[in-house]
Amino acid sequence: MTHLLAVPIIVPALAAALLLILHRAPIVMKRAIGIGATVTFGIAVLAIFAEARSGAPLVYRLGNWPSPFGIVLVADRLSAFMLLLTASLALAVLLYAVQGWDARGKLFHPLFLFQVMGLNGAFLTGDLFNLFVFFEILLIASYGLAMEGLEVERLRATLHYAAINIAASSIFLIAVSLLYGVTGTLNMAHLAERVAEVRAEDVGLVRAGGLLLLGVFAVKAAVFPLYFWLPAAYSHALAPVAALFAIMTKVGVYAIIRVTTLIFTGGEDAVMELTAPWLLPVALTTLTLGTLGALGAQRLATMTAYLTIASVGMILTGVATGGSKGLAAALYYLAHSTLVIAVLFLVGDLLRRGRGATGDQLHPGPPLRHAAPLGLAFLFAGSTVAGIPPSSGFLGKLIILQSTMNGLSVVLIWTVILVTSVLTLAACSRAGSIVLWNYVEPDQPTHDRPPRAGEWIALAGLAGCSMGLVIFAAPVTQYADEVGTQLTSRESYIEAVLGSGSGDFVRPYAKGKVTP
Amino acid sequence: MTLPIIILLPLLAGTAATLLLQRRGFSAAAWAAALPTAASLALLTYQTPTILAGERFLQSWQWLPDHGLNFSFRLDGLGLMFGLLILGIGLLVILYARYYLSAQEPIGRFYALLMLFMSAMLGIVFSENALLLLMFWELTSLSSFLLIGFWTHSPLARQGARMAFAVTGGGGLALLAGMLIIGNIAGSFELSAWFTARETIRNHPQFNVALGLILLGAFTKSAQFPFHFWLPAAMAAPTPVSAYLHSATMVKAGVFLLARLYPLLGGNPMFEYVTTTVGLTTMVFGAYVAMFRHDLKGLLAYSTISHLGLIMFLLGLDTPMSSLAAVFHIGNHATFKASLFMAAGIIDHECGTRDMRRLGGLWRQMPQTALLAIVAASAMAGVPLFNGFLSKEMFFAEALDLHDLLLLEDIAPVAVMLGSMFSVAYSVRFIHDVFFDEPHNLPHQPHKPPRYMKVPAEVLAVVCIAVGVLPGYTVAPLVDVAARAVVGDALPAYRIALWHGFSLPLAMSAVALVGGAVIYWLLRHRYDLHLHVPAHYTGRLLFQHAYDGSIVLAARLTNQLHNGSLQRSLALVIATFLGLGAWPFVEHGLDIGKVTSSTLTPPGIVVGGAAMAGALGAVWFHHTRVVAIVLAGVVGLAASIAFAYFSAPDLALTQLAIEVVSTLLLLIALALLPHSTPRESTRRRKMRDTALAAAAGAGVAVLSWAVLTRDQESIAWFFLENSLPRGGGHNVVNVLLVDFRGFDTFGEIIVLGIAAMCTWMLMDGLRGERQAERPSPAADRMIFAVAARILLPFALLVALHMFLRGHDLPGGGFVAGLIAALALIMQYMGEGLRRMLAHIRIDFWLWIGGGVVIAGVTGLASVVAGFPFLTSGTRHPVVPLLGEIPLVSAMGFDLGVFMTVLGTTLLILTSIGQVHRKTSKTEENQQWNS
Amino acid sequence: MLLELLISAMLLVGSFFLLVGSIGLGRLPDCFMRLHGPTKSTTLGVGGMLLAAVLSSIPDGLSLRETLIALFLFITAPVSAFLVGQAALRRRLPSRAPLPEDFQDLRH
Amino acid sequence: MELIMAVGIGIVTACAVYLLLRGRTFSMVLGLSMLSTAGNLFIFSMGRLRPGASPIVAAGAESYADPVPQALVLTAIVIGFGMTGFIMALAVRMHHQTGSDHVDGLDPVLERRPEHGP
Amino acid sequence: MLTAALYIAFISIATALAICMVRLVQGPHAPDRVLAFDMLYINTIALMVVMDIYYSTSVFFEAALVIALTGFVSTAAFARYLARGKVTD
Amino acid sequence: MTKLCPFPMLSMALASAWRLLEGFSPLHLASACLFAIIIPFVIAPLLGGLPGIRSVPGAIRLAGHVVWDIVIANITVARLVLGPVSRLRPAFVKVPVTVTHPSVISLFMSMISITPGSIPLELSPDARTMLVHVLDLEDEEAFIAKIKERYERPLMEILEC
Ligand code: NA
Ligand code: NA
Repeated sequence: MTHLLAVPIIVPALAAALLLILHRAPIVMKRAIGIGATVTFGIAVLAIFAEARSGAPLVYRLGNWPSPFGIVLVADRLSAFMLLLTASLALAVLLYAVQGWDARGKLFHPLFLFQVMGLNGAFLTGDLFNLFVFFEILLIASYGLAMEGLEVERLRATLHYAAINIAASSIFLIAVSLLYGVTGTLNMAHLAERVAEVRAEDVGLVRAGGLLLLGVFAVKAAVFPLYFWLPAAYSHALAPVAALFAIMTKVGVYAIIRVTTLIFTGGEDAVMELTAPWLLPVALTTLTLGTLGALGAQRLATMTAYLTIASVGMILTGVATGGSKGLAAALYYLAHSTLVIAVLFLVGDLLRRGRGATGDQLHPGPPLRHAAPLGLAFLFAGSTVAGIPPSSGFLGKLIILQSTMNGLSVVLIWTVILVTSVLTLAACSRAGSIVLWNYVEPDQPTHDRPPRAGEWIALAGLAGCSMGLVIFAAPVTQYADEVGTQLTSRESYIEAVLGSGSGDFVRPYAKGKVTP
Repeated sequence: MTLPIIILLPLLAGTAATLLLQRRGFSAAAWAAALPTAASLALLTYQTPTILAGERFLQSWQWLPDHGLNFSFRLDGLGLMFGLLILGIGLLVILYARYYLSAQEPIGRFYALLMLFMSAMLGIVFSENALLLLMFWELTSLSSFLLIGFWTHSPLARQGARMAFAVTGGGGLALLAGMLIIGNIAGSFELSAWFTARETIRNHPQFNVALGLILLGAFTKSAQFPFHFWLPAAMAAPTPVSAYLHSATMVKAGVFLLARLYPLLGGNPMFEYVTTTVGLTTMVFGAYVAMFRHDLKGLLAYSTISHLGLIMFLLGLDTPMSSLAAVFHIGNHATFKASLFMAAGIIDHECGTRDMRRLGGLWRQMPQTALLAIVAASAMAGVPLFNGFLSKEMFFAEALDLHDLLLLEDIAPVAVMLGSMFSVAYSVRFIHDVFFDEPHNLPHQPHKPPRYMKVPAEVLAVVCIAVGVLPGYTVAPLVDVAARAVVGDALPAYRIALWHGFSLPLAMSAVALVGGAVIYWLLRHRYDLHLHVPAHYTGRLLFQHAYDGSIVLAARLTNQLHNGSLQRSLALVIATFLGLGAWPFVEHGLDIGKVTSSTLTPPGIVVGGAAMAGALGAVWFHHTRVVAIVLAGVVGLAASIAFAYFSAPDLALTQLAIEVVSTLLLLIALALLPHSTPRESTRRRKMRDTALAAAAGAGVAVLSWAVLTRDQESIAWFFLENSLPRGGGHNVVNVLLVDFRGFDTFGEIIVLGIAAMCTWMLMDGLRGERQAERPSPAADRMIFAVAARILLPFALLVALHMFLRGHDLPGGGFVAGLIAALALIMQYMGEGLRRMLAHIRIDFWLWIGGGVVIAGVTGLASVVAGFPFLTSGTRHPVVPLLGEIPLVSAMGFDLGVFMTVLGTTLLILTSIGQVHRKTSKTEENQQWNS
Repeated sequence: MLLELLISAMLLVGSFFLLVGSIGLGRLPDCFMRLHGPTKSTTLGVGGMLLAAVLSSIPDGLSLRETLIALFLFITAPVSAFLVGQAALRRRLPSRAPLPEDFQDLRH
Repeated sequence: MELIMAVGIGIVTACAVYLLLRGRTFSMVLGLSMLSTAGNLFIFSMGRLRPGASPIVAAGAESYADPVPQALVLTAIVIGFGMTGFIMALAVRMHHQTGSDHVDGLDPVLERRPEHGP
Repeated sequence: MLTAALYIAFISIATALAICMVRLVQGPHAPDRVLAFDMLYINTIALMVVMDIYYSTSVFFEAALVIALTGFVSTAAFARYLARGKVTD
Repeated sequence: MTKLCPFPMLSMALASAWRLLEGFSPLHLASACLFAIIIPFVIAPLLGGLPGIRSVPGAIRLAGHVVWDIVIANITVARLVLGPVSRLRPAFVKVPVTVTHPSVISLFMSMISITPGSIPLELSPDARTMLVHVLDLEDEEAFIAKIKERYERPLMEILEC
């Protein structure tokens, strides 16, 4: 019995709870607990990754109840991959934050750990309602993180963010319970079986449940036309928070992938295929509008926020293409975009701090004191996000383009991807040339603290991961292919969770029949 | 490893060294850049004999083989020629730049970028893998962006850099698409494989699309009309950059690419037609415009455009000799144009201006510079004895020998003549206006340039003459292998020589020279060239408009889509979900089931009616907020009655307690907010919202009705059967909460805890503004506080009761926590927080955090015993006198729940409750009396 | 049988007073007068129901738990009534009985 | 009763949505809170309506209500309360800082400016 | 007979609830509504108790107990808000 | 003992309430004792102000009075409510308060409140006068005298205040 799968959830949760008890403790202690917990679960994640890679999904039955009755944690390759990404990002962001940001927010460390716990839980759980719970955890923690500092703009952005997502959570509940009402189960693997054998008269209801569910995930993923909460929330959040949020939209993407590959896969008569007609147009629209938003942005952080949206569009384009190749491409791009957007938020923060009152506004500001390293950092981030080779952005784009090659809509997809690439390039070069090249003499000297070594290390770590995606492109894409293969053959997941002999897990309700 | 080393040496060694050495002075930096370049050059030269002997290298390492991307390199004649040009001219530019840049400038950065560019360029010419080539291609765009924008303070530099980046980078994306198509057809991205599969690829229906995309990439990079405009704008770069990038290297990447792919593309009618047409147009256009540029570098830029058009034209033609001419002219143009740029740089450097209207008579001050400029300009004009003459003569010969090119056959000779005459004219102008004319208020008296600044230009000038006079002994072998790399072994017998006897091309050269001189004389003395106001930079302006416009448009579109209105975003979200929910039923129809289990009862009707009336009333009265709370409270009460009636007492309990807490919460908050809502919604807005609301309501009602009337199959039996024997409790719902689905509950108390933390954080800082607590009115103190005090012990008792029985009967940690919290909240309302806390010390944080820890640790206890997290254990120890005591480990978990719920409820309510209203007294009165 | 009769009687008595309370709430002309209905009659009405519940528990062994509800109700009902009345008074709601003068300035 | 339940849920949802779309934070929060109630009723209804069923496992019970939706509702109720508390506090803070309780936090001077176009 | 009495009780409670609802919606003043709201809660206690008798269970007892214990808190809060504009000191 | 069990009456009440809630078994008896002691102990500081009872028989007698009054007067109120509303003579009456202990005032006001026909609505800041609304007032003096005699005086006798 290995308890590995519980570690990424339990350890941050307990550490965060401990931090609550010790909320008056000195910041050093909080940092120690925060970093300790992050490192601990990071190690566990590595172990999970290593184990999940080899084949069958790992399953952890909480409370020792058999599936599909109890809640299960499942780590297949996709989950392991997302966990690893989360852990890497979390560690880097935390390192960045402990250079001083964490002391400004009142409750940074517990919120951070709860946020990470929510993310890990969402990636691990094999139960639809439990997924809701983890969504709520990561959301409420993110509200808290998003408003840290309590500036008006931040509050307003958080209010909009929270209002839309709380409304969406209600719909999440409706969708989950609707699926329960018709299929009688909550376990995702079991749900997959139940949905496959749904009666004709229930098809509409199940599809409605599935579509509502996907809609909810689309809100979290920030897909058109449900992304309006994102730009303000991300662009006004503290830099390390925004950087951590780079993975938040990916939770939505993950959930879309999970649900569409496991539960609503279409099957023989394709009646349960939910995404075919609309996912691609939606993805491309998201990509386009995200890019346009980045192009028209007035602030660096806003630009990055819109690039987050665009990246989701790009990933979903890969997902919409379908098949293991499309998924693999989407996954590679997902990893790339998460890392680079985090980098971009952090670099943006360093630039902002160097520009005094001008902040990260895209108009001329005072000359930067650390122009060379900052310029290099922005150059890296900008060219990576714009897909200039030899960055992970280029490879990601390349793989997505290749994966969409033999589809019907290839002309449309390529046109959108290439045109948005040019626009992204224009946006980044514009932003960079304004922020780094265009100086005016400052009215007053800037007092913000200069970049610290730890911040550089955090940045370098993330950039290193991004470059790792390039240097080790072959093993990474091979892993992504394996993920895609595993996702497109859902039987292994179902068997790992439910066992091979699929029993009669559901029973009709009958009055007076139950004898305890 | 030779090729990768040649490519990477400048980048790695150069970048590192230049950055490290920049503080040690210019010379150190220059040496640091020059030595690796020289080393690369030496390595390449070492390979030269082999290549000249007709061999070629292929080296390959795998990178991302599944996606066709490999480190594959090729060294053949074409690559060799380009490599020598890149490294050789690069070396000269490094030397030149050392004297060109002024002392304050960051020379380390300059050389580092130059080295980056050099490596990228070498990468292009040595790539065997198309995708690898493309990566280097885009890297040249990036590094040229950085180099053009090197003088960051200049708006023109920034603009020019962005423009070059957008055009060439964008072209690169088109190229990417084209290559992907071909790679997909060929099943490989190795160029050799493409050449082998030539027929398959060319017969594929998608080939023409790919070709178009590739040409787009090449044309943008090589500044072909109508994509030429970025090149003049790029003249804002430091002159060494222009000399290197915009004459010898980067702009040649486009023609290089077509030469490289010639085995695949050559002879394709579309390729030929498009390329020759574009090339010819560009050539004439560029030459024509060049005559009218007053800026030296502007003239040279348009001249470059023109020559690139010439090369493009030659490459496009489907004859082996034309390709040879193209390759030859690439080299010639690189030498004389680099030299001219350097001369222009020297002039600019020494006179402070590049405006030919102001310059003049420099022959006297700088005769050596004048001489080498004259040599280079003569080569540019195609004067015999200089290298340009040789390739230009071949060009004339090819232009006269067109066939199968429709209209072009008739136009080409005329166009070629015109272009050549213009070319002569601007060359003459360059020399005459700068060195012989009279100066007009020069910024300062020109002085002699540093000795070594002239050396690079001189070297190039010597090359121009050497090649021009003795082609056979200098470049002929190189050009030959390069051309063979392009057209294969189809080259006929030929001879590159100064003298071919009297021929039509020779006559054309002569006519061009004389005609060009006449044109210049006419322009200068009849047209008054110096008063000519340069036409608008049409392409550039168009681009700039498009660029700025797209930014403005993007911003406007974004702002219109997302105008910051939450109401609108929410409406969109709701509308989207309505669509999502309705869509399946549009497709599949809706089946309502036939089961109805329960008959109508009077309380049922009334409670249902109360819920509806409460909800509708809350909407109707929502402007008076307190009334809306009352009415919304009815909905909650009705819900709890419904829960109770339909056999869910646990829900009823929780809903009741939560309802009270929520009401308190809303009221406490309302006390800090305006007491009423203004009537501000427009009629249209109300209609829209009503429609959305009605649709949402109808949708949810239909869904619930459809499910309610269906038979049910579910996993519920398992919980009912196992609750008692394996969960140790009669109350299935509670066993679900703390055992079967305890993990949900664990998450849920965390949500609560976080919510409380966030609430506390939000109210932080508002507490301090509070005035000293005034004693509450006597009546409140007497009546409410006393009742609260009396109820407290009983409420705690009831909470304990609920807690202890929860596993078997309705109750549990939640309800218990809520009741205990309410009991304490009553004290808080009666006494105030300070007095309450003075009496009972409760650290809310301890309760929240401790609750989560206890719940978690209880769950972990099973881990110690070797079971998964949250596995529960049941013990029924028999204690003397007391009898059997049912102990369920889940109770520890429930204790955690209890503590967290208690702590969070108190923290949330007291946090908000402690805030002092921030309104003036008068405002409060006004609001209050209304 | 007797027990059933008693239970029924208590139920009817409870119902009656419950109704009286509500009718008072509906019928009486001003807020101050309406206060009287709920605090008295309804409380008593619920008391009746509770008694019925106690009686109905006799066959399974008498349980007096419902008296706890009555106890709490008798503690809380006056407080509710007092506070609501105070709110009405302070907001100077219309009243058939003339409002006393020297309790005019009641706002603290 | 099924019909009353369904219609009730529908009407509560509709009213909640209408309130949610109002321009003031307080109405919006009230809407969210009501939406959560409606959602809970909906979840509950997914277990079908079983009046008179035993909620407790006991000998002689004739039938049982489906405990699963009940457990889900309990979780949802509590989470909903947490969310309501949080967003209410957020609204209070917004009002405190901007002087306006408009959801977009408008300048108090412009507090009654016309709303954005629909 | 008991069944009849229970039905009468149910109908009475329903009527009482309905009257409360009328007053609640009708007002005319906020304290009137709060009063009606309070009565709604108390009538609910009656409903719970009668349901216990009707189904001969005791599962609704706790709900009634909770209302009796805590229901008045919201009434008190409303009243305080109406009387003083704030709920807590 | 007083330290361990500061409010014996309350403890007894709690113990009996626990017994009512949980039924009778040795386990519950033990827990009843436990909680009856622990709860008052924990919240003792808050309860500090509660007056003790001086005479238990008096208290029972007073409780009997109140219950009787509730029943009798409820019938009266029923008649008033169901009868013609226009004949009612509502009035505000100022009642002087003699007792001073807050808890006792509270108890006094509660008694007035649950007995029909009268509801205290306000207490003067010095707690010397209370305002009572009477649904149907015949004689103000008699009313004041009656409630003071019937409720306030026994309270003063029974409670330690
Ligand atoms: Na050719
Ligand atoms: Na001149």
